[in-house]
Amino acid sequence: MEKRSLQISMARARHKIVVISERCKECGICITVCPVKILDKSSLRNSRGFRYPVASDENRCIGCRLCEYSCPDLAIYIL
Amino acid sequence: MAVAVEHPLDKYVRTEKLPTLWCPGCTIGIVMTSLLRAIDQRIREGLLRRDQITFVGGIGCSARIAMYVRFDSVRTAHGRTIPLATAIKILRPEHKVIVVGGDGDICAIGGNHLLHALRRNMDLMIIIVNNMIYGMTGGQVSPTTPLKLYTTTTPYGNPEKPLNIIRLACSLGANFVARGSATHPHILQQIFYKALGKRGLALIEVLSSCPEIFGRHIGITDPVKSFMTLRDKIKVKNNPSLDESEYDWEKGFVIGVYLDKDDPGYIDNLSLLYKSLRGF
Amino acid sequence: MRIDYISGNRAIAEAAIASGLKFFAGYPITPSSDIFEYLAEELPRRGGYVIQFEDELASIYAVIGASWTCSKAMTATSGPGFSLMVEGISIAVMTETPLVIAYIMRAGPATGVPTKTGQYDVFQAEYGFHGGLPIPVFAPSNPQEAYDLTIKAFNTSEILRTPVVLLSDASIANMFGKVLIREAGEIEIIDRRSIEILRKKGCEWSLDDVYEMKCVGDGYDIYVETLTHDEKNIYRPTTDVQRRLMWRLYRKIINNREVLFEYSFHNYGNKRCRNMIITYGSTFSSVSEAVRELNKNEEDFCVFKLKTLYPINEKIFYEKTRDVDKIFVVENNVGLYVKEIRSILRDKDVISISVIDLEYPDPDEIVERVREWL
Amino acid sequence: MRIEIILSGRGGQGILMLGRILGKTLARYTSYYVAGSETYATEVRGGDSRVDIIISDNEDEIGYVRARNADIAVFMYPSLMKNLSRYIKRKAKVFIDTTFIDIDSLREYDWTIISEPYTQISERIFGTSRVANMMILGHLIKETKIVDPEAVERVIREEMPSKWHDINIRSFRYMIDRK
Repeated sequence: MEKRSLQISMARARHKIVVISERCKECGICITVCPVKILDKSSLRNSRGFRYPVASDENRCIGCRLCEYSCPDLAIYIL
Repeated sequence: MAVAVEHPLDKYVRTEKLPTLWCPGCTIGIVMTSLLRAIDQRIREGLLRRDQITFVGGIGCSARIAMYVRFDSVRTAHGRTIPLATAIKILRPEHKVIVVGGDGDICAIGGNHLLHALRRNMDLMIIIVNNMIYGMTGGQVSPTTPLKLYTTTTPYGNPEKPLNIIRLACSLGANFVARGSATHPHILQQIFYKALGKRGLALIEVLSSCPEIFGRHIGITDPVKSFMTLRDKIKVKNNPSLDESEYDWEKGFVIGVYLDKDDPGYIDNLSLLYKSLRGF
Repeated sequence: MRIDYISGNRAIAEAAIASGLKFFAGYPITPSSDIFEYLAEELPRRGGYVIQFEDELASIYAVIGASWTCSKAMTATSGPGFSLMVEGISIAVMTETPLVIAYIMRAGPATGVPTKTGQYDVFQAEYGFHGGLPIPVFAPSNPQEAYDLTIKAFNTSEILRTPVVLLSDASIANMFGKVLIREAGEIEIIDRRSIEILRKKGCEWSLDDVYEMKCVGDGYDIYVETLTHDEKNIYRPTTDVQRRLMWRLYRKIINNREVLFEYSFHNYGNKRCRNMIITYGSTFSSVSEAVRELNKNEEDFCVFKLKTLYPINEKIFYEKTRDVDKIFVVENNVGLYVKEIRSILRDKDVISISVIDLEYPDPDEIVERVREWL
Repeated sequence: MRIEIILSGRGGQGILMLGRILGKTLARYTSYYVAGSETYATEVRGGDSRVDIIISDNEDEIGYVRARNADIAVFMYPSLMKNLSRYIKRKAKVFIDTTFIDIDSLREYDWTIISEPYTQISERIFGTSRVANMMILGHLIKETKIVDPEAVERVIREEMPSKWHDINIRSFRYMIDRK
């Protein structure tokens, strides 16, 4: 089971989650809307004190772009 | 960390003005990016030229969209966007002139201008970002604030019935009337895409969540909760009827395109009239 | 060049067309409407646009919008309408938008006597809007001056990127006169695109504080900022930037006072000028008759007629009044502009003669009132 | 030299048009300085209307655009006559439309009165009262010779729509040509 999911992730590795951390305001909308729940607040803060999102397992990203579309601050996008 | 990152929409944004002044979790930014995606789509399809887009914004949080987009953009006084945009459209008819403002800006102080732009079927795209409150000035009642709600200027509850913008616009002769929601960015982008191709007046009311101000009044200040509260009230319909446009915070809101026709716009009528006069 | 016999309002409309007017937005109000009506007939035939908006607020903002497409734009109104426009004028001051407002005064306050005259609004024209930065105000006293000053108003607004008020009144609106109409080729017509040319070749204007204007559709992604902004057009809410901006906008006008200040001096054959009457607008008509009467008794009166109410060239005031004993300021109001003059001529006896009259002030009344002081 | 003219009547009689045609002729076809003023009531028809025209060879003499000592006057209606009489010179040439003004009421004035029932004649000859104003203009020019009648005809052609040229010029010519 674990092996198969890894294979799928590998096949979808073309989705790269890019976070422009300095633009983030830590609203958390991206984390909530993500259907596969792979985003979480980082432990680090940007220069304005906001904890921007990081992907716990980028390989699981399905490329739906809901995070990108729902971000009010142009701080996250999918490559 | 010194990697130069570029958002795909950065080419349409005055990035030097970022970050925006909007509060964390304010969804006006989603409205802006949905609009930019729709514009980008039209530009890529060769249906729109980026040097022929003009934004006009007034005063208020959502009017700041005009401040952040990298097109010709004109800021003006509170409520006075529509006449200014009208003049630009008359003199630059090839331009897509987009008016962005909030419910207070366009429906309250600028209400008379809205009325007459609708009557004229003026060739503008008017985007009303409706957060149901005066955000920038600190939470006063707006024409779209739900009945009975506490605001700083209705401390005993709002005694006024809110304005149904969709009903107003449909009754006065606009070519395209739609309601969208910032919580549904894909649908919003589709609506904007359609509206950008219209002649005559295209009016889009966009419901948006305001966690800091409206949220404080309804007791939900968490950005995510605020977003989800609004999202739960939205029903998506393909071609909703006017009766379904009912504007009621308790009952929720139907989003979709309420009116889509192709009557001649003001510019069509004007140029027809002037052509016979001038011979060109 | 042609000669015509036209009213003050018609002269303004003719001059606006000669100046290259492209867009007129307005709301009907007596006694300014015939400017609107004449332009509505003429301008569309010449490629321009004339639109009636829902109110004066819409009109002034439409004019601002039109101006940002680099088209020459104007509106015409009267006191109550101007009161609605003042918000927009302040926006135009901040955004440095060239536009011309023909302000045809009528008797107020409130709705007063709509068809009759008065000079009650001189301060509203000059200072009526928020922000405390006065704009050029020209005041014609007959149709020929209305024609010439309208052209000057357009050139000024374009060169200095500022709103300009052309302050006329109901009497001049219906005053007829022989007017020498010079067409576009015969007069110097300047637009904002020639500022850079003017700057290079050198001219009488002081252009250091005027920035080049790019318009909607020019391909520069312009941004029109109504907030306090620095030299790069970026919003900066700091005292330092506010100071620099305020002084620049103020200097832009005041440093051009020598070019902007227009007047005429009438000594009626008298060599000396012991007594001087200062006046402006339609009241000049009555004053000229009063002075003829006064001079019959060898009273030695001359008239200093102001055609520019702001900015004033103080030097000319000092020069003209050096040997004058008594200065009378005659106006058709309770004595307003006299305050401006008193602030310049602090060591002179400046007497206010206010004659409130719905028509041209009666020359006999002026004579009588002036004689009380002799 | 300063010549002052007062024209007065009631709305609809064409007093303003009379003033504009005369003013334009003087402005365009003489070297005089000309200025004038119009006063009329808010209502289009029936209210009092008054035009003052000042002519001079010296620009500084024009100054006041109201007649105070008129050399020439026209009254097509009696309503303003009493009020304006103090601005009319003794022996001034005053043209009276006796259709509306009782000639006996003029006894108190020391004027050189020239009178005709202009409106009646206009109705009889041209089938309309609307050109009575041009008839008076013709009479005024015949009696005062302040401007060449040819010039007036040119201005009528320049200023009026072409369908009105013929009747107005004929009406204007009527008093001039009458023996």
